[in-house]
Amino acid sequence: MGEYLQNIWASISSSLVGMSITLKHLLLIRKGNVTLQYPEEKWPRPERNIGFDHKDYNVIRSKLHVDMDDCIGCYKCARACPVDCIKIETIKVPKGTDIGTTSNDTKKRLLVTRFDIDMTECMYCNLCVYPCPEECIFMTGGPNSSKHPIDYEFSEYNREGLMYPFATVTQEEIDRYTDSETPEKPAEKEETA
Amino acid sequence: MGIVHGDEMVLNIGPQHPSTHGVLRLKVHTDGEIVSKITPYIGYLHRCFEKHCENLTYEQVIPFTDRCDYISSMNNNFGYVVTVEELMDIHVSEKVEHIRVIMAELNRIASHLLALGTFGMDVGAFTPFLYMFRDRENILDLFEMTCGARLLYNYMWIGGLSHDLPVGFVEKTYEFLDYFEPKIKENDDLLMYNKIFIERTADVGVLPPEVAISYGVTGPNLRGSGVQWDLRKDEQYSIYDRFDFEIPVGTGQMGTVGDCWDRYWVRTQEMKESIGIVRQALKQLPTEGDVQELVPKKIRPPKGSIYKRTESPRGDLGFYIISDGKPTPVRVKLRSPAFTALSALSAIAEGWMISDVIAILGSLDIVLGEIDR
Amino acid sequence: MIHEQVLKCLREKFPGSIVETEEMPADFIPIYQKNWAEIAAFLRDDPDLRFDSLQCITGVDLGEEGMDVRYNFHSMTHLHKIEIRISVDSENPKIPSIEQIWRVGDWFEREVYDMYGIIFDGHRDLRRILLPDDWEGWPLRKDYETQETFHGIVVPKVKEEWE
Amino acid sequence: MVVDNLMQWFESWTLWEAGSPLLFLIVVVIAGVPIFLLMAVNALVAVYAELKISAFMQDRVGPMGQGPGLHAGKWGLLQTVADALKLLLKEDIIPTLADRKLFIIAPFIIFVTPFIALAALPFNQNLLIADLNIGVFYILAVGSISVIGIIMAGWSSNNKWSLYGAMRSAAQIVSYEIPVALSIVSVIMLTGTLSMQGIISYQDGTTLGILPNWILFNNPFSFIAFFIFFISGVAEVNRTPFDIPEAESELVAGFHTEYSGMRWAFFFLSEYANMLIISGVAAVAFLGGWHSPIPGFLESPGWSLFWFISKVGMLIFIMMWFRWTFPRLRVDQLMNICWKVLLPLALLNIFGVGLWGLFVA
Repeated sequence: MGEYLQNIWASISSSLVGMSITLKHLLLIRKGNVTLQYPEEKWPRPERNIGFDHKDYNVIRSKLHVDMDDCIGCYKCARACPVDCIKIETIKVPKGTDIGTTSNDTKKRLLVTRFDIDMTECMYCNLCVYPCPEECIFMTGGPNSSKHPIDYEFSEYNREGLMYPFATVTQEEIDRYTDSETPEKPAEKEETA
Repeated sequence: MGIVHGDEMVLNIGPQHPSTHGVLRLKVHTDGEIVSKITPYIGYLHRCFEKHCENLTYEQVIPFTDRCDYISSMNNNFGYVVTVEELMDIHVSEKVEHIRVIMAELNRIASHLLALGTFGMDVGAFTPFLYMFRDRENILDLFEMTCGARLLYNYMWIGGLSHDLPVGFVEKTYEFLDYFEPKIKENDDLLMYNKIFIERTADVGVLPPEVAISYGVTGPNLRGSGVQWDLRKDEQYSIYDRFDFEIPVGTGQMGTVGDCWDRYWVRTQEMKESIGIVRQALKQLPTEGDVQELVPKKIRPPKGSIYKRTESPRGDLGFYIISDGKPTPVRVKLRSPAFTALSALSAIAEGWMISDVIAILGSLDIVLGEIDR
Repeated sequence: MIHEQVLKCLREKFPGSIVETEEMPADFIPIYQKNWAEIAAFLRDDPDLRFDSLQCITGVDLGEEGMDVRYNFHSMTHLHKIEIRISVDSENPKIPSIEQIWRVGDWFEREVYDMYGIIFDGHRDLRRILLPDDWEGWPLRKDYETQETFHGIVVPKVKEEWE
Repeated sequence: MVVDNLMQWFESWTLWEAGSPLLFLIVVVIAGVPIFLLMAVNALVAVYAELKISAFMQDRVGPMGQGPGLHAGKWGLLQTVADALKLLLKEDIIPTLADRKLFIIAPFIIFVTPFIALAALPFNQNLLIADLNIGVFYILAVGSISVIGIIMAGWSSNNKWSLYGAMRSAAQIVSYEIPVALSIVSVIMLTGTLSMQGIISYQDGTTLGILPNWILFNNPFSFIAFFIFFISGVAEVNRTPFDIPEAESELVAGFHTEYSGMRWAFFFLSEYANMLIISGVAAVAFLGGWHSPIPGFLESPGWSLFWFISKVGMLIFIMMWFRWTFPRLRVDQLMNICWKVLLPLALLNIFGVGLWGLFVA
């Protein structure tokens, strides 16, 4: 009988404790509210400042971006990718031809005719970013984040939209080098950004 | 109960069911409400993790370990890199060790929050679930700030880390811990000490220690059964020997030792211990040093094999790695704690009611991503 | 050292069970499979050894060297551990089951069977565990060939090229 | 009352002779319209309230609209309207192997139950469809019909989860009828009438000098009887912590797993209408019905309606509060509470009320 009454008392008291907690939250909703009205409000991008080299280096992994001006076509990122979502094709240019230098003053030797990233396959592991000698592939928000908007929603209406072609080489350029050097190589599909 | 025996009914719980924590199918034989036989069917989430690993380099495996136990990716990273480092005989710097411990413990809190919340939801309490998710978000914010990802981090590298701690991380973590500590008590009052919850979980699904050991159940589930077994203390790895923390074990406060309530209680206590570890690690954290200085240029472990276990939020997470000196492993076997925990389900849940089976399943805290790999 | 102790015990109790080589490996014990079930029961029950916890069963395909099943044991009472390796023949892979000695062996052995096709003699419920029941082949073997179709769905061998 | 008044009004036009069955039918249909509207409005308001209350209790904000034309209006006020529209337009799915006839009828039976029960619920001095002399008894009796609908729904769906839900529900509702009825008996012993208006008029005036003369404050036993009634009532309408027939984490959705669209909406409507009825009966039987909480103050019919609705609203709020705080009970524990706790207490209460009436009052 004692246990029976004790159980009833425990039920009532613990219920009241629980109800007081939920009531407190109900009354203090203005203070406790954590909802974000998503399309109107957006989650603040976490500030990141690792201190030394890159003052505004933001690590948010939202989308891969390639600065084609700096790419030397070394394939390091494609090799690092665990899911093979980076496709690169290059053409060797004849010795002595100047196709520009990167911002690190490295002479380019290969013409990158194709640099496609399939973001449907990307697993956002960031592994391609590190081996790049020119720091030209990065998740938006990387070293050159000032140049690119950081966004979470790279949504597209169809799957093809998530395959990003980065190569900027024109057909003319390809033709110019393929004719002289490697005529057996089939002409690549033109990619204009 | 169960005096009258009618025909048994076969019921499929899952693969699409609100309480199977993923895609798990339980074939359940029921006599009225009483469950007489449970056969789990797994593999709906099989992603050939081990086959993948044979075709990837050592560092490329890390993002795949993230996806095994996606609730506690940091701990999976940790277990894998510690194993490869031991195989390669790399000793990482103090700073890296501290940051790893901080991350692993924060992720343990996040994982336990999710486990407790979903357990609460399995027994019908929805509000604590959202409170716990609210707090978990704060931890994910810290992770996002550190490495840019909220769920699958790929943060720990063999010999180092992918990013250094951002400026302000330490302060924000202290802020979070101060905020979070009172919340544990609130959640306990709201759910754990509620009489209905005690009725639903105490004495239900008792897992005796010898059965637990025979089934290879580890982690909070084993500790809930009263066995003091924690790899952080018993098979010391990383720098866990420097921290002062307790290993909570189930004592059967509300019923029998090893019931669902004890498993729940152990997790809440572990969160408190983890907070203590994070605080200590933050205090000792060396500020100087590059987190990537010891990352080897080429990761080619010497010929040999190794089996190493670490304590993930679900128990002993073991990696069996065989190397033949090439950049890709010959074999990576992941010994998943949730796999063994689920194998014990039929042993402890038979004879209980359907509602209890759901509660027991929730108390075992399984993650199908890790079971199916 | 537990390693020597186990070696000594096994040599005494089960003569001829250990694969004797000139230089015995230091971190594992290779044994023959013929009375593995009895050895396993001994390992668990012997008061000095008491390996009450089976940590992991790993199947390994070493290519030409055949296949291995590797057991990692741990003792919760004495806090020591040991690794035991048993070679199996690739053509006719069979090994005694220890599922009734350590209950966790049940699913572990099913997993090894699923991936390598190693048959565990005496296992009461040896079915595929992760793959569908009608899957063909043993995926983690080195000579595994992906099946052409599965229930009418073509299994892609190489990743589709997207253009 | 409404029915009587309408009858007189029609008869005064002398179109029909007094007591014509045809006239009665017409009047009943006319009187049914406001009930239907009431049920619909009740569901709209209560669902919105539940969304908001649950959200606030969980540190969320619930449905919110920002600006015109976007996301269900300002503060999400149009959320339930949008939900209702969605349910109306949704495809009506009947499983191939379901028992079609029963499957179609079941929601209507469940819907009819609160519909006819509401006829005896007085909202103020005059607003009452029919003042039956057995009002309380009628509501309790009619309320039990819903169990037939639930079993039909569960059985005809040809789904094991639905069947479980139906079986649980049957056991639950049948059991909890008893404490509900017994706790009402103690009220009837005090008032000496089964008529709703009679019970309310008994509670006029003051007691103990300041408190309103509600049965809740009449004596300690009727105080306990209120809680027995309310807890059992929550169980009768299948609300958490007694929502085992639906138990979304165990039985997916219980007896209405297979329902969709408008048929499902009927279950939904009747759940909220049932809450209204249980709260209404509790308000009438224990909280003085439409009487003002300050005796003699603001007792005009308009205010009476306000008092009654606020009392009912308060009780519905408490039900929602329960739901968003507690875990769910197991089926055998639910039965334990009914047969081992509530039933003995209710019986003791009747005894106590009787003794009180004999010796104290």
